[in-house]
Amino acid sequence: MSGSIASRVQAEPFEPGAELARFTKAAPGAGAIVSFTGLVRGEDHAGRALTAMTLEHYPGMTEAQVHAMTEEAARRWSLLSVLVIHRFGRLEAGAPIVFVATASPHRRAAFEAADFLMDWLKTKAPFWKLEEGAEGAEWVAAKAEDDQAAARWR
Amino acid sequence: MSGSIASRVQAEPFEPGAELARFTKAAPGAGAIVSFTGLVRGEDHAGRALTAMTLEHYPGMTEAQVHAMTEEAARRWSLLSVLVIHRFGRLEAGAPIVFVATASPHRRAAFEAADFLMDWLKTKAPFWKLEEGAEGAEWVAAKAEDDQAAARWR
Amino acid sequence: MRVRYFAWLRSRLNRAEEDVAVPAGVTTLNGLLDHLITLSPGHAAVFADRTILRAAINQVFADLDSAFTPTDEVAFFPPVTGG
Amino acid sequence: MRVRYFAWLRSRLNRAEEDVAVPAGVTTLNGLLDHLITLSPGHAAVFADRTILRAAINQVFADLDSAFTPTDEVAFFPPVTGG
Repeated sequence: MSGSIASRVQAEPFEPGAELARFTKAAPGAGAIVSFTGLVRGEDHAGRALTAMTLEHYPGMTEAQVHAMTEEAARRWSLLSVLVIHRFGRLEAGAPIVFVATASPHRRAAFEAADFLMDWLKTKAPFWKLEEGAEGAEWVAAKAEDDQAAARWR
Repeated sequence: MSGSIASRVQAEPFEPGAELARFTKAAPGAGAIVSFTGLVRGEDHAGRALTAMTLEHYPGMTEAQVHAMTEEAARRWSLLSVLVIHRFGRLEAGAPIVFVATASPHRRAAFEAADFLMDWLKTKAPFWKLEEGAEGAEWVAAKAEDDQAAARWR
Repeated sequence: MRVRYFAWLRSRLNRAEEDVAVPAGVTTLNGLLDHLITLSPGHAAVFADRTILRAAINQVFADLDSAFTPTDEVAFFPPVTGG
Repeated sequence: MRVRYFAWLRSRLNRAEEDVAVPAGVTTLNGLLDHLITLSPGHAAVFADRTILRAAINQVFADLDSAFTPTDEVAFFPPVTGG
């Protein structure tokens, strides 16, 4: 039943607004479209000023994992279409890191599928964040709350 | 805590992508932005082809109710910014009806606040849908599931 | 007083609002409805089932047992279906 | 066999991958780790706490008690932090 399932893992920046415009045009029949944009915050996990971060990833495995998630979401919620974009490499504060969009006839499926995709991206996609602050670079530790959030979807 | 709280009730069409682009630019410090777009589906509640619908509203009360919801959402979730756009009047199939965007440092708040706003818009904003199909115009009945969804937020 | 109607109440009554002379002693929306159903068979039909009626006083949602005064703006309509 | 490292494992070992001669009898990731910690003090430190290690075999997440063969691509890394 799914129309378009797409995922991109890329170093290039992207524009959430332009992506949502394109996604909306390509989802005829949709009654509900949810988008999520994750951005580099201007502070690190400890609240200190952050200038940039670098996202390391596992080339090959990342693309496969992310695409498998989109298929899993489309299957669980019978989505009309789904899109995931995830950047890697160096990102400045304020830059979009990740974009998820889901289209469905009804809003509950669109909300839940986007929520699910973000929880899985946080816990099952091989990306690692290195934060660059005034005191140097530091690898971000995984959060127990992300594991708990992902466990909701079993 | 709140940056920008905005709501618009309008007859004019709007572009979800352009709105998300503007909203994202105006939300510095956000780590998470969720958007919801509701569109006129090409079929009515009974699955018959739908050419258009007309949204009647209660001028004055609508604007006040919608704005009060944005303030309630910003208060409950400490949002950085929130935007609601809701159209009234005649809308063609495929046209966006409603747009909600929420910005927060963290994703859980952004997701929940957008979900909450849609549930409240469905049950507490004075809009009424008149569907136009091949067999004439018909007022849409309220759904019990929308009341149940809204009851989650008490 | 001025009473406003929306959605199918408006289309079935064929009017968006009307001036109603509120009888003495009527102080609640239920009391007002008791009066409205006496105005015409059309009114009687539209307001027959109060479980599917919603109301606002001065543009704020109000239960049918809410009190109003003649200077208030009262509106009746079906459950909302926006969003 | 080729073993890959990511994130702080990579930066602390100062290498993204290395060729490891797997001793006879080693068939699981835990067995491989028992060998890796003998390679250098740096290896011993990085792989000391296995509760904070994650792994993949042929680019699929794998528990540390999973079996592998010498032609597999094995990777070790910390819990992921994308999204």
